[in-house]
Amino acid sequence: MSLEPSDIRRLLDAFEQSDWNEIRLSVDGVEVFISASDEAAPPATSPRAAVAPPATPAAPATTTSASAPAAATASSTPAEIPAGEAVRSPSPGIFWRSPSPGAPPFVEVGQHVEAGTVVCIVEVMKLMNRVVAGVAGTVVAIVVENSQQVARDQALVVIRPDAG
Amino acid sequence: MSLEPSDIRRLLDAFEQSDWNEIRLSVDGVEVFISASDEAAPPATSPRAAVAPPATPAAPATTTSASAPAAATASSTPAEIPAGEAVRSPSPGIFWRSPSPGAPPFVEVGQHVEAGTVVCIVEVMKLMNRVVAGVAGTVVAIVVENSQQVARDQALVVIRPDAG
Amino acid sequence: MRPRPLRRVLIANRGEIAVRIARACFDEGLECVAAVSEADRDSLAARLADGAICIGSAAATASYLNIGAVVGAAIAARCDAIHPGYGFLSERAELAQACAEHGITFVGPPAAVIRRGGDKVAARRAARALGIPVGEGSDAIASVAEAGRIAADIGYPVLLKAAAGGGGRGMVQVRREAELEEAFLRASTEAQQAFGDGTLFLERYVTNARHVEIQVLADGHGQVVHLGERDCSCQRRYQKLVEEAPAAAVPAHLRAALGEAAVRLARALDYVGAGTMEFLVDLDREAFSFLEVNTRVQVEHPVTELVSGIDIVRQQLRIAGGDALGFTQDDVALRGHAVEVRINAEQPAQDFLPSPGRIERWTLPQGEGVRVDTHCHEGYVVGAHYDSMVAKLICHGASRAEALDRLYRALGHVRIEGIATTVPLLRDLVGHGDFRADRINTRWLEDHFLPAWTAAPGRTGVAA
Amino acid sequence: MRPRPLRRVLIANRGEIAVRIARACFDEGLECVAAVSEADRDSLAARLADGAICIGSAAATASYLNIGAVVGAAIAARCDAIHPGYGFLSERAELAQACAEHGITFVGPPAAVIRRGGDKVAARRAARALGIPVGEGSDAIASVAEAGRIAADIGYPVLLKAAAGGGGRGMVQVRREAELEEAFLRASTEAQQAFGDGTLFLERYVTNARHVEIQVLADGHGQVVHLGERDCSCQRRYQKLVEEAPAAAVPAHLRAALGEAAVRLARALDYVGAGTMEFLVDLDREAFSFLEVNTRVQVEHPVTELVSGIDIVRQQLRIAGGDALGFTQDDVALRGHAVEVRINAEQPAQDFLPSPGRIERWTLPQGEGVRVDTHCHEGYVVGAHYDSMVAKLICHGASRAEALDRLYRALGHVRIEGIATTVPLLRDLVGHGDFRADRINTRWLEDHFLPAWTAAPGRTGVAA
Repeated sequence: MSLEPSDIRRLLDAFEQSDWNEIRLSVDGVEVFISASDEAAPPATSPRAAVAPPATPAAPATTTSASAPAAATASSTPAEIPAGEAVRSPSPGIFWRSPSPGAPPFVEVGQHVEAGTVVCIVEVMKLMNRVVAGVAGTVVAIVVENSQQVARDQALVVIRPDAG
Repeated sequence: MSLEPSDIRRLLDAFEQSDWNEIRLSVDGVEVFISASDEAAPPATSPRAAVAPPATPAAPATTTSASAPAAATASSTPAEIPAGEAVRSPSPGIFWRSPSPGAPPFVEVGQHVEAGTVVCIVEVMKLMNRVVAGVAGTVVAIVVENSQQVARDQALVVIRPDAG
Repeated sequence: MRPRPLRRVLIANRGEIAVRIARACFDEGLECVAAVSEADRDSLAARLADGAICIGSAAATASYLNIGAVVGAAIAARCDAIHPGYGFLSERAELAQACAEHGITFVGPPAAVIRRGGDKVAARRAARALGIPVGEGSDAIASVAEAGRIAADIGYPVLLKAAAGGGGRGMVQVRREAELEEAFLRASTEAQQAFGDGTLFLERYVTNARHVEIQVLADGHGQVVHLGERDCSCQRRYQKLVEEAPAAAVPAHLRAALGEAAVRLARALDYVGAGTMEFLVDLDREAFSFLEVNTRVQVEHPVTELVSGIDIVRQQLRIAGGDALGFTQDDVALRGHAVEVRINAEQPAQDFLPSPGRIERWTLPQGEGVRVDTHCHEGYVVGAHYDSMVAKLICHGASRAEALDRLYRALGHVRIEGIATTVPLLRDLVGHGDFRADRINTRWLEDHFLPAWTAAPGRTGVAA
Repeated sequence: MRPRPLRRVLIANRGEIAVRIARACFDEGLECVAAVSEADRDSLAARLADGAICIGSAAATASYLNIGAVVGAAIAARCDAIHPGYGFLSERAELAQACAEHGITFVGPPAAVIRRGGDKVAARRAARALGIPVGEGSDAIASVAEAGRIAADIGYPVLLKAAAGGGGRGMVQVRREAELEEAFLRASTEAQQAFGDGTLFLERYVTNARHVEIQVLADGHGQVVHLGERDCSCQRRYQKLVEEAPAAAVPAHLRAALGEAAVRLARALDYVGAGTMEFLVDLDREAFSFLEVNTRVQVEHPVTELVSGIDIVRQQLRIAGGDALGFTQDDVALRGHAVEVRINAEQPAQDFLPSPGRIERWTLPQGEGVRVDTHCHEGYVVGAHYDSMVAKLICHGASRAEALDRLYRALGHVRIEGIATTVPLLRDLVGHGDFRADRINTRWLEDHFLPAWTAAPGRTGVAA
């Protein structure tokens, strides 16, 4: 199966007539990305589209124009993890910073938490596990990007315990 | 499933009443080897049996008492392959030195062959491919043991071409 | 839009139901294209289909729940129909609506029917108007105070439920008046979070209840038939573990009444396609009450297929293509008994902890009257993104006893390694005396079977 | 030995037939143990069975052909029966004999019947005694001179065949007298090497021939029925590629006569179990002649199962356990048409070069009327020790056209990677006009189809 120019044209026509937000399709290395919104500009009447031709089979083509989802840009991914007590994942799963898409994150760097405060969710097969801080202290790092896969025992959030 | 002592006893009884030659059974690491013949002695009235207890799962138990088949003992497996022209396997398969079990080998070390002389068979999925010498010369090595698996292009027999 | 024969179907789902739809398309002589997330690019459905199109990243919100991506994929891949399977977008009227707007056939009821059926309060109102019992419950409740008045009227225990809900979310049991306020707030919050609508209703809680549902098929030409009922009373946290057809524990006159009620309700809703009417049967009082309509194919549809000989997914495709049903209610003959178990990648002894991972060994039994619906195979990686069901094992027999014997033996021949599964639990369940005798209700699994099973020696700490 | 009900069966075979037997045991409620070589320790049959016992190294002579190891394994594994499948020891009277001596039920005819049936000259003599045509051929031939006299009598071309043979070995076509001496020596040597017996016989060579065989079931209580015929005329070097039921190209009166002849012959041989009587049908003369008896289940048995609805392997187990057939000839109703193709790990464009290796991808179609019999799966290593068949794909339809349409589509949905297979060839074959029109004979594949197919542009050098 392959995507022909006429297929993409029909897709663009349909997109214009709809209230869809974003579509990212790919067939055999041909990737189509259509987004109703531009990072800076307000939603344009004409959708913004990018079509990447097939690359070498070893490296599938991707568009680089994607605007990162809000939650992901908000997360910090430090190259070095500051010292402190790590909150670790109880299972393999998906790391979520907020209780639902669009909701504010459970915690931000710099925020003070108590032992038992929910700092994130690890989702595994539709089971939402709330992960809590083990100690009272200050969040010094959020190690994982929102919506990323994590392994069991992987450090998710680092807390510098209160002096005392 | 497991082999109990009573199972092995029944098997030995049956073996004694039969004209079977050799049985090698194994179930979950328990290996039973019964042979009607002894290497040195003529066929005994009481069969020779060996039972190996289960070893560690990583290394399945084997009896070391097996007498190697005649064809295998006859083959030479030199540590170093002498110089010469290698006859290579045309495909993956099983290496056979003789046209049928019990028959004399096609060639022996020291024997002179012509270009086109059959030196062995490589069996692949019941297809018997006769492998021929590419040059006239003297067989200086038979590199593979009879009935062993070989890869495509693996050297099977080495021939020192006639001078000239 | 006037229906037209289908040619090429987009499978807008994943897992075993995507495989099931690919098979139905093959059987109907239709082409199909699998819409897959990045995690499912190499899935069995993608391989069985005539083509595959990736519709976004592994997170369902970016792919299987993205209406634009699904409809856009159908357009780009030149599909003239979309089969939504179950879960994901299958009961979202917006998808049916978007299909209609873009000239694509939605394999399911029209958007208006999904809206009517999916709104529990509206569906109950429709049922009540037809004289179908809807339980001693209420319409939408405005306040805790109103809930208190109604509960006092019908008597505790009662059940609070989300009007827009399903799958047990937004559903809270209230044993006495003192618990009501806290329960109301909890249910309402859950309903708001899960469905974007906190509206609740309330109903009498039945102690000795069976969950029984009727499979309905309705074509676009006024013909509505039912294919008998399924009993799905073996539930844990409102998730079904075992389903069977027929509901042998329910008296025949009640089953007949359920079938008749389901057909009348489907007619009243102008239903088109395959649908399920769920009922609660009160075994003590020999009475039933309507619960809700599911406007899609169900996970447990195979048990009905095995007893009726009718392929429900193929019927969905034919109805969507404008065909009339080729049979009447009188032609539907149910034969024998069928039981399905859901094999999940979970550790039942560890509170059903999900067990993702690579399947190192995967061998399922083969035999007469043994059906396996699955997307898994050796080397398949069960990921964390989607639900934990890895296979459905369905057995058919001339009698319930024969079907259960077959299922018990079949479960003994399942060899799965690399992930933990619910197989050991299911085998013990299917072999349990209460279950064999059909002496259970919707609380049996959680209140009786599981506590004893979990407490059995050597159970904990062992990855099943 | 008086038959007694089976309890636990040793599967003395490998590959797809071992899986098939495991399934039949499951269906009959019998336990089974897979006898495996070292190469097959982790085979699908071993996994599906209740246990596995290793009977020797990968070389068949040390394991699947070692009678002592097979019977010893049955004794050690507490099996009361041995099913030999096809090939290997299945037609060796010595195995049946050894079973009888050790109190084990052999799933097949008694040793004496195997001997009578397996000796082609004796079987032909028995047929002739019943008035069944055996071809214008000979009994055993003592010399080239005798062969010359007989050949001159019946007219060239003639066929030299091994009395003890099968599978095309020791079989040589002789077009004119000048070729006879060399052909006689070649056939005799081949027969001696392959079967340890160089005895030959001779028969008329039929130009427009179909290979048609009758499936027979005989219980130990005097009941003998046939399940209709199979047409296996699509052969390359006497190896069947495609088989179908019924033999639609053969006139009905001939097919009826074949069935009747097969049953009479089975009775004359005191046959017990499942067996196949092979015939050559001369389409030009509307005549047939008996070829040989196969005293085992055939590779192509599924096509008969699909049209008759009778499970041949389960019937074998029941007959071996002493059951009477539960039906008569009048009860056998054949429905529709079925076609089987053998999927082999071979490169057909490279003279069918075997293609062993690791199966990196393995997806076969699913659908109504589509049956796949296989032992393979993703990650399975197709070794060099055994034959190249990796799967049988069998399709059933209401008519031959429907069955072929289904098979053609199914072949288009096979996805196998890591090894080359005959799938592309089979698809072209099933779609070929001559084959669709059923205008072929036993020479068609080699003389017409293959030369054209192999010469098609882009064919060579491409691992299909």
